[in-house]
Amino acid sequence: MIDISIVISGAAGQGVQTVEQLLVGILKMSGFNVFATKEYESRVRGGTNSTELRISTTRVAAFVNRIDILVPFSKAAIKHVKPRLSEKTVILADESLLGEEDAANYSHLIKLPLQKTAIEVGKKIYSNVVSVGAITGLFGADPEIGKKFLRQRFQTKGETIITQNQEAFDKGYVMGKELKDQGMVDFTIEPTEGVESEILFNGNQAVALGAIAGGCNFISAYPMSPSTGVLIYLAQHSEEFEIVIDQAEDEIAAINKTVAAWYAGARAIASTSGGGFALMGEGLSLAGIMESPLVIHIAQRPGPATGLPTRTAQEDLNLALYGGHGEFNRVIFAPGTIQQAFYLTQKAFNLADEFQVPIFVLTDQDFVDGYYNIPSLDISQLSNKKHIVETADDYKRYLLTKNGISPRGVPGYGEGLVRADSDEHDEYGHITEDMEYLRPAMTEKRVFKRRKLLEAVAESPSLVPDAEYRTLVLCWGSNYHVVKEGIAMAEKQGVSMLHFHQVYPLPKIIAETIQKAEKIILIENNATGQFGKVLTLELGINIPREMQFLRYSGKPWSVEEIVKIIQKEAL
Amino acid sequence: MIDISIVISGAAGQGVQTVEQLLVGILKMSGFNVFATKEYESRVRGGTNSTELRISTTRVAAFVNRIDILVPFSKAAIKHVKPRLSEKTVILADESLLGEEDAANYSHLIKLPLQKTAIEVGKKIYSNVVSVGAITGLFGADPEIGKKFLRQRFQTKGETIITQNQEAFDKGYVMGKELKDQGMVDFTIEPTEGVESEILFNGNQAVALGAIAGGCNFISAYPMSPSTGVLIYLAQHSEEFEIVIDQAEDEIAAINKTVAAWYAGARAIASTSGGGFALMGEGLSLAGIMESPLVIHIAQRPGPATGLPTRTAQEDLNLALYGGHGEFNRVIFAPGTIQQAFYLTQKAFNLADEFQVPIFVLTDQDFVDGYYNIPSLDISQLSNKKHIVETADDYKRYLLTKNGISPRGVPGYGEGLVRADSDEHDEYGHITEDMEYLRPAMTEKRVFKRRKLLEAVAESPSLVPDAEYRTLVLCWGSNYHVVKEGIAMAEKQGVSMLHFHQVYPLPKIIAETIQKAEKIILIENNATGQFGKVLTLELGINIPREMQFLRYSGKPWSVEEIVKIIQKEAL
Amino acid sequence: MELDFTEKLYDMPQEKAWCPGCGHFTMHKHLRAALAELKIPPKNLVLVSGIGQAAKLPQYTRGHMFNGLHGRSLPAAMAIKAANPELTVIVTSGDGCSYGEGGNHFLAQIERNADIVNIVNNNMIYGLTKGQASPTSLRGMKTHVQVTGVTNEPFNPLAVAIAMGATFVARVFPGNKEQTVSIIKQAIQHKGYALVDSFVQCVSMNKLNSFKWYKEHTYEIDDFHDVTDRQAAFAKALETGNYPTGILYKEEGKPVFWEQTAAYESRSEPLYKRDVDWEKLKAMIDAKRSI
Amino acid sequence: MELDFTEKLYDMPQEKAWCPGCGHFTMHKHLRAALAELKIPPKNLVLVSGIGQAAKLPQYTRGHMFNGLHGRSLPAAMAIKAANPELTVIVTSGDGCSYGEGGNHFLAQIERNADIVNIVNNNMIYGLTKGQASPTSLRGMKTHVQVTGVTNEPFNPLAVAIAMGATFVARVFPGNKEQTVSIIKQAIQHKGYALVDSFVQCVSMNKLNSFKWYKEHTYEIDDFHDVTDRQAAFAKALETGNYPTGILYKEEGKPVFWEQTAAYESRSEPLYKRDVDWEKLKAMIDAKRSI
Ligand SMILES: Cc1ncc(C[n+]2csc(CCOP(=O)(O)OP(=O)(O)O)c2C)c(N)n1
Ligand SMILES: Cc1ncc(C[n+]2csc(CCOP(=O)(O)OP(=O)(O)O)c2C)c(N)n1
Ligand code: SF4
Ligand code: SF4
Ligand SMILES: [Mg+2]
Ligand SMILES: [Mg+2]
Repeated sequence: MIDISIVISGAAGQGVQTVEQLLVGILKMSGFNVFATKEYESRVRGGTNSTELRISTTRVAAFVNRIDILVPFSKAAIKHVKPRLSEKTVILADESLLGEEDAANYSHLIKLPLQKTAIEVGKKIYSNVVSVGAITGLFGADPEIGKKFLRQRFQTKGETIITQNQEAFDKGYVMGKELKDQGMVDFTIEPTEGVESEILFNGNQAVALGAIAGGCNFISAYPMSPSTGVLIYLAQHSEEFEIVIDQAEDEIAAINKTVAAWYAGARAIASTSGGGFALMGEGLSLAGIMESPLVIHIAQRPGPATGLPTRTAQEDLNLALYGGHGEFNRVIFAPGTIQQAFYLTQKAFNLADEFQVPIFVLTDQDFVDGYYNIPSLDISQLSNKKHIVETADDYKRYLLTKNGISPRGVPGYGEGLVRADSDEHDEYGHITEDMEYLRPAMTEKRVFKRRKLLEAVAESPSLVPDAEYRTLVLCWGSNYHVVKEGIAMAEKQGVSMLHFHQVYPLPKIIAETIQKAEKIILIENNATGQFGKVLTLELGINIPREMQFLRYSGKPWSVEEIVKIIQKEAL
Repeated sequence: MIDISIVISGAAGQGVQTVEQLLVGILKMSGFNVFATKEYESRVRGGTNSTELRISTTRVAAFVNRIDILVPFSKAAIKHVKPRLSEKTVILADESLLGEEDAANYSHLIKLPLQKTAIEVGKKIYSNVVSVGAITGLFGADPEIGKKFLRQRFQTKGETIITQNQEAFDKGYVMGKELKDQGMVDFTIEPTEGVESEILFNGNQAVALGAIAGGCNFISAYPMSPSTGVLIYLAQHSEEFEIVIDQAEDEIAAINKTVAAWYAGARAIASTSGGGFALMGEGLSLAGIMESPLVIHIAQRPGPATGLPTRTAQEDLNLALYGGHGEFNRVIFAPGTIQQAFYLTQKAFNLADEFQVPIFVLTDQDFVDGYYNIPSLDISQLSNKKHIVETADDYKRYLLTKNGISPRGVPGYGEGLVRADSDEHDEYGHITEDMEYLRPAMTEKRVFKRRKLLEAVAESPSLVPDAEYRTLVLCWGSNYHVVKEGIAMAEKQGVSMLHFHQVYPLPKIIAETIQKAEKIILIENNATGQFGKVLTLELGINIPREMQFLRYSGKPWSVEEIVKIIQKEAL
Repeated sequence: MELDFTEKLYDMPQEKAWCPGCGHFTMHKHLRAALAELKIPPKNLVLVSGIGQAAKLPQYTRGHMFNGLHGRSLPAAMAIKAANPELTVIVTSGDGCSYGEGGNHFLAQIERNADIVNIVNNNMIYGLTKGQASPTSLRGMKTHVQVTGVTNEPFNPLAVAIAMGATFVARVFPGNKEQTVSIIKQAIQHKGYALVDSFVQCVSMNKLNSFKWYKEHTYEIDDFHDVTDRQAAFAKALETGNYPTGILYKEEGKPVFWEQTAAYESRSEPLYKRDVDWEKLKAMIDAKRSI
Repeated sequence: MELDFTEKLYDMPQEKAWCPGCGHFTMHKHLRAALAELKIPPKNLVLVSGIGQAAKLPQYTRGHMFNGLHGRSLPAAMAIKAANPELTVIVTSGDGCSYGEGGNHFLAQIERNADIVNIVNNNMIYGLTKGQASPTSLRGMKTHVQVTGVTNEPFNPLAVAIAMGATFVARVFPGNKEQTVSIIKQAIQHKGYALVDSFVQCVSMNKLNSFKWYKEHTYEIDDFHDVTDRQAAFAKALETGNYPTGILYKEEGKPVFWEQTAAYESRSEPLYKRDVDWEKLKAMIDAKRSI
């Protein structure tokens, strides 16, 4: 396996993102597996951000600490990633950035006339494209792909801009090719058959796309990093898919609008981050008593309060689990792959519709901003089943049935009246004070009967690589790829990962799978082991504190860190 | 022990509450132990409510299902409590209420000319006072005490009203006395020395009083049953105790104002119910990252959403425990007695101040509306320690110290600047993106170091009646008296109660106390055993589902129900 | 089934949990009269409310019901209308619910020109929670919380609605049946957001603002008032000694929220009848192959 | 220690995380100039904000700081002033924070006449979250969320504040330094709630409302405007093609929140200096013996 990590770093506004997007596009279309993940500050200009691109002969989708090629856009950028540099790291920088002393500090320093070339071509701003060309050259990819891509991207900007970009790219390409040909650097990597026609979506897009596939036609959301991408993506496709977009006045409005939209027959989603969700508790509880379907996407970030708005964490599982007052059921998905994000979100709409409970899709910054090529999203097997009934004259919204599901009508479909109530109610939905019969019966329906149904359809975790293990590494959500790759890299026998893409409720039978292991390791991205507590309460599994590897710095786990844990702890 | 339960029942607006207050006052001042608890609908007029009064030779403070004397104000009232009536129940009603058929249905039916007498005295409205007189007469208490009390109560209404009330009382008294003297009823009960000079506060008042004792000088709250009593009580004493009263525009404002008031040096409390608290999550989290002291009173009621607004439940422990996004510490008190409500609330302010974390006082409708005589609230040992430091020029609000407490300054006291931040911050309180050092250090301070300190000062539960037991009944909050009395009444050997007035964090050592029992029974007022889960996570105690007695009807447990459980389950 | 459009049609059989003499009874009657006159079938009607005494009104009215959270009736109503514009959506809630807890939603739904009727039974008190000041309570009124009297400036819903650019702003006094019913009807017929603030008495908790007080402190706006003149409307809204009743401001033709969304660009059927366009979705996914 | 009251005194050393050319820089400078001219010691000054680009301003200003939650700056500021009226409390936040998420608090703190200065850096966009419409965004402006253009009626903060009875309502354009500094000073000196809506450019996210645009679409209110005439102020507030800058409305002498609370009836010292009156408490408990 050949696997090269390229890090581009610079201030916000310097074009790190443009370079990332161009490179990812060009390299994917050149047949290389690509993965991109970024880290950035909560500001629009300045500071220092970075993007990691991995180019590989196999599929990779996790953050590695190692940097093979660094493309810094500022002196600060080099300092920013300094702890990650090794003797092997090739630093590819504009000549203006590097002083005499740097040559002594870094072994593989390559100064290129990026800016000078850009100015020659037309404008200083093209230096980003020069560097894109240089990297493409380093890999010996077909320059025509790059030029085609640039044409496509700058299509609307006019012919001069297009050709100047292409020229800048070409000049960079020559520099890169030369470095390669001269043996200054050696990143020989063969393209993989088929990759060039694969697709790329990031986590937010996969959730949004899953929502569209789930029939979503209504979103009310208040912007909040890192969740805003879902709102944006749905807005941008709202005309194609006929979606009501409401940028809500606040998160309380958003959740109430979402519940009410379901009431009136829409398929609606609320999308926010932890702080926004902390305002939605009462509305969530409303869905609980109204027995309303509801889909909520929470893109987690480190708290408390504003915390680190653009960083990553898995700190809001507890809140998703226990948010809202009173008692009612819910389901929590936590996708670990782009495919899971898509399919689970699509499923969320149908599950919500069928069981009339809130379904959460819990992601985080690391997950929503990351992307990599996947073969496709196969929608041929998907369908949406609406569980709406045509109401008869004497319709009872909260009919007490044996299995605990009251057939759901919507206003205007049928002869009945649909009366939804936030008070405790009778079967018609009318306010009641009956504590002898109705209150217990409605509670049993909402709490016990639903729980049984939901447990029965709970998704099983993924056991990877296989069913023979002595050490089992438990994780959930965004840690899928990093743990999987960490296990593979650690090259220890008998280590498997059990990854939960549904974190609540859990199928009871999983306890056996876990207990079969001689040693259990838990990996989470929070300080208190929130999922570990779910395992204790749901399955009776207790993981000692020393075997809980908890990170709460705002950064994702790196493959190297997981490798280290496994090498040290696995049997 | 002689113990008589009187139930007064009627529509809202018919004066049930007046009768209750008059009787409680007169009977307490006559030297009888009294306890009053009420249940009422969410409306201002009509419906059917009831109050239970217990008059006893020993202290009692729990709801009994049994009714010894029923005073119905309407036909519906009799129907309302019908399941609680026995052959022994004496029904004392106005003659107009009872038909021929009733005599056949109820054995001890006493018709009195309450209304007729009232009209003779002056107005129909006096019939309530006639019935108060009658009951006073039944117990053979000194009528002068009643008349004195009426004078006091109607002081501002003018002499005519006072004397007419007294006359009505007298006439009723004669009726009651006659019934007693004729042997029609026999409720002979001796007064207890000293009771007449004891004091009476309900749960809300005890919390409010505790707040005042804790130096509370700021409340921002939005009205919500059953918590509004705290706001009202503080408002009514705001001039005496110089308290800023802010009826907030909503609960979000309330919590933000409370946090900000602490920031500026006030001692502030937020008081609400579950639904209001569900809106406070983000504000709670703000206190978490700001390391702000905070006192929150939640008077629980059944949810989800609006649920049963005037009923009781213990459903919001989870939300108090996990509310707010991100990770930080908190303490949850759940008083079981009026004294605990007072002392714990007072303590809450000092604990909050010292440890700079949110402190919850968790009550419920059953608790806040109930009251009974207690000897006193001894404030002679109380004091308030302010942990505010005078700031120096280079003051750092978030100084990283060994024990994890950063000395807290307030604006205007000292030379330093007090910079409180909802973003992750450095020691000065300035926004940071440092994930290497500051973020982990601040998290460790907020999560681990605080937790250790708080565990060390955690309140131990009460073991009642004694330390020798085979069966241990676990409960928390408002179930103190009912479980205690249930155990006493069950007359089984080797049964004790372990009542938690602090439900989080728990002192680890308590696990031993619990494990010493051969059998453990859990009593809660919710459907999912929320405190049971705290016991599992905090102490590793697992109580099988069959030994969890969970009630979720909106009604409090009765002594009889507890007796039954103990008789059936205790070893 | 042929419906007999009478006020009774809209009445529900349950006992009403209001105090005898409560102003909510009267408004309930007038609303039903207006619905009857407009012959709105209950199955096309959604009543939305929050929590409070006024908010119980949908419980007692025949139609669909969304009895949501305290303060959150407006976002719910807006969403219901956007999910199914064929429905007539009427919010009936209290002053505390609408202008207190729900203040931000009041602003935001006016900004959207949400196509709903917003009837606020304004009794200048929190009724259900037993008598605390509401945002519209008058300065100086004493309650068990406002022990030395209300100190806040009373919220002026009409002035704010006019400042916000609301397209239908009216006040009614239900003691004036004819005007009240007529205005409710016009509000329902109005396309866009319509505010009807209604002066109702709370006989149990507000001894100051009684039926008599409202009667003595209101007058009917005369025909000379130009309802399209925003400045004049604002002047009327500021009259507070003697409060004008009637339509203060009205603007026709301003686009409403739902019709400006992508969902109704090319077709009008309600959302519950729709499913995803799988072809388009497939095309969108495949388009990503060449990027 | 003698302080040298210059604009620099109020500047903090940290790097400012704003884009070059951002309007928040200018307002920051003008605010500091106003503070310097009024010689307000940093230790008497509390800067309160929510979250957003504008809300970073207190981070960069010497004084006490309460950098709270998005949308919640006003309740925090009101409480700080009520806990210690000796402090000068200034809120500096953005249009989204103040009029979007925080709309209800905007209404409620005006009702209270909270004794604070409310500076809103109104760039008609959500800056920090990268360019969604804010309540003040103009109709038709396209963003990545408002893909076919903003359809909401823009929120008119001045008109609403005047309708609410706010006691100091002003707009500034920081390109006009003299007027801006003067108005900030007057706002600080005003007893009661003072709104200063400030037209600042967001160079990165709002290409429509540039510095140039604001310059071309504003004019200074002349001396003939009577700032005590609410009706005239409202008319000015409704001018939106060409926006007036200056003080639109001002009312002196209306009591403020904190001075009407029981805490300051008989003494003025801040709450942190106080403890419970144990004698009174004992008396209150004992009084219960005879009931
Ligand atoms: C979030 C929340 N806060 C508080 C309450 C308690 N509450 C119920 S009704 C009400 C006030 C009702 O006043 P208003 O809206 O004026 O209606 P009215 O009863 O006067 O008709 C309040 C505060 C609640 N149900 N939910
Ligand atoms: C509860 C909550 N919702 C959303 C956000 C995300 N958020 C941060 S700043 C911001 C908008 C800021 O816009 P504005 O107040 O106009 O300030 P600007 O950045 O334009 O100066 C939003 C939506 C948040 N921090 N908290
Ligand atoms: S309390 Fe007031 S608002 Fe409520 S029902 Fe009674 S009169 Fe009506
Ligand atoms: S994004 Fe706009 S508001 Fe934010 S710093 Fe840049 S220019 Fe200023
Ligand atoms: Mg009201
Ligand atoms: Mg802005």
